[in-house]
Amino acid sequence: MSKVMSMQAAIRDHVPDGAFVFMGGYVCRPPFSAVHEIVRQQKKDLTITRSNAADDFDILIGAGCVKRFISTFISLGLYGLARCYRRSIEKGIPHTIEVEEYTNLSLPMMLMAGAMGMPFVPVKDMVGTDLMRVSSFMGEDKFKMIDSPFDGRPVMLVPALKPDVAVIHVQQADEDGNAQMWGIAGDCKWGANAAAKVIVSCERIVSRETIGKDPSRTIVPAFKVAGVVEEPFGAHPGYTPGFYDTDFGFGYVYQQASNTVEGFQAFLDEWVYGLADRTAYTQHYIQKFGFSQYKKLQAAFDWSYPVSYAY
Amino acid sequence: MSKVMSMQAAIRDHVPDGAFVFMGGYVCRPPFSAVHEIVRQQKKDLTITRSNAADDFDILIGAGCVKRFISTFISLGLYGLARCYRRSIEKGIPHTIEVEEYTNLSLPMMLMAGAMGMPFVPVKDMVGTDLMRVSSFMGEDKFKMIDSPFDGRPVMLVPALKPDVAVIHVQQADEDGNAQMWGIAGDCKWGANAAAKVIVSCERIVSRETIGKDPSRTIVPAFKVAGVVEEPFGAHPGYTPGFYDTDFGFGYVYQQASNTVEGFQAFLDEWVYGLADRTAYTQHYIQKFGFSQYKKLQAAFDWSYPVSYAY
Amino acid sequence: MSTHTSAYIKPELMACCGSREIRDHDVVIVGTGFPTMSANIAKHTHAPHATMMQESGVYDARPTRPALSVGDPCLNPGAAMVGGLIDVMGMFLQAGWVDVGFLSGSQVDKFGNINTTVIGDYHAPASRLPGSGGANPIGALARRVLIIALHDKRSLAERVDFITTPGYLDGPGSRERWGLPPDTGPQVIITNKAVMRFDDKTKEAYLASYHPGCTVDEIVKLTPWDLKVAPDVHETEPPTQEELRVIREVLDPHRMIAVYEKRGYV
Amino acid sequence: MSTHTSAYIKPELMACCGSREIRDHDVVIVGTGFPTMSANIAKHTHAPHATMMQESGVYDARPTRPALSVGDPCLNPGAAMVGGLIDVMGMFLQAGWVDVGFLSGSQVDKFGNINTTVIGDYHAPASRLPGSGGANPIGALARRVLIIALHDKRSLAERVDFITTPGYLDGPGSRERWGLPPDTGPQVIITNKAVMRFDDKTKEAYLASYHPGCTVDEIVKLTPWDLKVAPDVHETEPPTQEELRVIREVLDPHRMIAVYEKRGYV
Repeated sequence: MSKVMSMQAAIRDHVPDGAFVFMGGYVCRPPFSAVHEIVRQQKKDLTITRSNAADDFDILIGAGCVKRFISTFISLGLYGLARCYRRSIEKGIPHTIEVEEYTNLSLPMMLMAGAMGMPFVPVKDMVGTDLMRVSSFMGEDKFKMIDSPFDGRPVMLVPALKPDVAVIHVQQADEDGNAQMWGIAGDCKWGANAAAKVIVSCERIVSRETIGKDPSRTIVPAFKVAGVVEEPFGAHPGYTPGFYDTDFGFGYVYQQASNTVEGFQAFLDEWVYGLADRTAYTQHYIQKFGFSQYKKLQAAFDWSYPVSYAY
Repeated sequence: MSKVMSMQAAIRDHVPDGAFVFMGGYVCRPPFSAVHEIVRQQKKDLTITRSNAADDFDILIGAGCVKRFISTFISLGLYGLARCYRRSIEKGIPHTIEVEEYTNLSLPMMLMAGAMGMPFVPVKDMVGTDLMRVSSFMGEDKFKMIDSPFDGRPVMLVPALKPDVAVIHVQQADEDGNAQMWGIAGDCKWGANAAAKVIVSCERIVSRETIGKDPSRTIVPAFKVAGVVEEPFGAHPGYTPGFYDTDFGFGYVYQQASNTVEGFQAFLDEWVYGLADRTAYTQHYIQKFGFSQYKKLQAAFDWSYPVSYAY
Repeated sequence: MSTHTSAYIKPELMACCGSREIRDHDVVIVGTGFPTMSANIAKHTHAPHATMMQESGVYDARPTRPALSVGDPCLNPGAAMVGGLIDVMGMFLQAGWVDVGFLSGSQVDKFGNINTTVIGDYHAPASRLPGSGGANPIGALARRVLIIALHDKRSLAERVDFITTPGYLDGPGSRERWGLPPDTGPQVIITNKAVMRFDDKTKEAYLASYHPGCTVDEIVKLTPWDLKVAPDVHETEPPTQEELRVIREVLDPHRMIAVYEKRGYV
Repeated sequence: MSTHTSAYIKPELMACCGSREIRDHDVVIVGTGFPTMSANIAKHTHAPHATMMQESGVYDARPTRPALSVGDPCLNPGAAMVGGLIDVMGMFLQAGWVDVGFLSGSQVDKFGNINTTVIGDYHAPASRLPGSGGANPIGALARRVLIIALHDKRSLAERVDFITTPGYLDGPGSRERWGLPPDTGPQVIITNKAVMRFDDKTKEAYLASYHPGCTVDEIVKLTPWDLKVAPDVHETEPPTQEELRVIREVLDPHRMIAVYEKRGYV
């Protein structure tokens, strides 16, 4: 049963205002096309999460789509602190978002717990630090300390997270939503499976037969998927292994633009509001920076060896 | 740093009497060559575990190598109840093993908890059944019921398992121990990573470069591996995806043999004690059943499509 | 109105009874034999979007020979996803994604509790059975559990010797007390004589329909608990021609299902 | 006896100080810049069997360009294992397999606690920083934590404004009280002026060695706590010719490390 749709339809139908959204992509495979569409549709009051957030989350915050952020870290990487995030926290521009802070161990564990149907999960980090002292919208339920019923030792329990919807970008999926990924995974598999439904953005839609040739690459099964969007170059300015490199130059463009509210607004006007979809975005990129620059981002070929599942 | 060694050396050096051993292989990829070597070396007082045990565990029990068994299930599959297991429990032949019973949800979760450094993990099964009423060597620590500190609901916690050593059979590994697997995984990845060290039995040793062509297939990193054994046909009579099929005929041979103590002893004499290693085993198999039968078990080719990790 | 044929064997009828419990888009966790057959009949008739998984880690397999175990080699090539137990039993079953689970056992009692652990005393067993495997979690967590059993006083019991897998445990409220997920539990017991369902109030299995050739009295006598009979008790609908065509032409041309006759399903 | 050269920059010396803390066969979790450089110097000199991982999911990468983030594209091809956070932060770090972790922060205090969350009041921040990321779990769970910092009163503190990452917390016994694993914690603070180590009893950082060109007095003055000085305080061993050869010919032919001079590491 084909679930193929446009990103516009996927975001319109599956990311309502106020939704709790997991956004896959730890440097690798950020679902940027979906991020831009969420901004384009001016979604409001979202709760967003992922381990190590970056420019994609900064844009959602700056554009005013975000009410709450379950965070471990957010920066522009090479380009320093996340400008919109800082403006929101330090100056309330466009408004002050609520931030619940965890770590790159505890948050992935909470997503794994959500995916696994566990009510909570024990973690060994966070204890003793000021991350225990501060809590936001999760209040008393940010964590609980117990004495282990096995050996009496103190143990921190953190709650399972169950997002309303997950948005991930992967290399390939079939029309029904079976999604395959390779390369740096971050918390993508667990965040996606923790969600009530998944929007799969992919570089290419492949046949069910292609999926079946290497089924151990599948990270999300079709029955969890609400929409499949074929979105080549969909992670730009982030990268997708085997498809294209990180666009460090564009990262600098975003840093400079987001230094000021006006610059950020102009960036949105040019790269989001001014463009209908990822196709228009890609064409605008090529027109502005040249096809040779676009080509320079395209990945080299370095094929793996095929394997067989036959008997 | 090459860790390549013979199965004889791997078992001699890394599976001492009394060790707690995880044996990978849920129908798929049972480490049969290792099982036979453990019997050949007449290891004693082992604690063994895996979800869904089969003829490999039955042989270890019948041969008297086992003291304790953390079990979810054991049978000969198509060929019914596990003969040696029943004789041990019902008649104390060769001796009565101690059995701690879990399920195919709780045990994999306990191994995952061990692999993840969690002290325990919540599970939603087992509650209300007689599996709560019986416990063996784990006693009070088989499980604990608590009221969730988050919502007060009853939650069962089961302890993490940390085997002394894991023995797994995979398709390929490099000399240093980076192990790659595809096809039905059972609890292999988690059981292996829960252990203090891992013996990797593989169909073929490949170069580090081959591993690096598709690093998302790696399930155990080299630093956890104590020994690498190249053991083609090492899972027979079980199967290895892409290499050979299950030998259902041999399963019948084992069932018939294990129907009686004498038959089982004769089976060990012929297939274990009478043979030096897997090479001798394979040659004996070919001499007894014919090369055409051996050939019939070899897998057809059905290559997956290669992928690229390049940028 | 579908037409029927009288030329069928009991295992075929039972497989059809299982199939009829499956709805379109159901996610079904199956083992081997009956369950796979039932789910496949459904898929080829009224539930084309139902999908199957095996606990070993397989989702939507495309076997070209009958799987003889839940880890059978033929389940690997062509599947949509091949992971491990943590994926299927944890990420799918424990997380609440599984609609239907098929179970069978050496003993099944009136509350749908199943014993696959031991006959007699656990500590001095008359017969030691394999154990839970995936049965306990499936019985605990699948939304609707379909139980296959032989209809005799050995296989059915007022109370099983050992509750390996939870049905309604001690009756009304038991599952809830233990915190098992709401709206889960056994749905039906399909035997070689009858279809039994569970009373919403008492949680006891009652006679819903008797297979062609069987009588209510016979079934009541063969059932080791005081079997209630539904007011609308009726004859089980025989396999339709379409169901039989799927079984014999598509799923089981070699009639392997006939082995179940030897196992007493007559 | 290795010979030295005076023609080196501070970041090179600091990288060498980091390298010297790494033992053969260590499993090292690294970020970018210094840590990777230090681990690679060790690998090319005294610790050929040390292996590196990045929290994003990478083990034993073989980058052919410098990684600009822990998720950099160049970390994928050729790595021995590419999984996710659950693998590296859970299966490797939380399970106790990581020997060495490198950390840096906007503020580091005398107990080796690190702040990467906020300058000023958390609820009315003067400056809002990125947050923990992987720092807290690495500080909590790696056996030996190596801290890189600028040696001034802004970067060093008697007490950090916010403990993002645990050093020795409130001092002796604190880590144990919270149940952090035994034999873990900060090992050294490497600054652009000195190497500070932690007293076994007081858990306070003391001056172990001063870099060539720096004096004990200068360092004590620049340190915002009552800095104790080791009886055997001595000059930090400059980079050996071999260490510099590895840095300049093998690891960093383009001298990218020089950017750290602009960031104050002089």
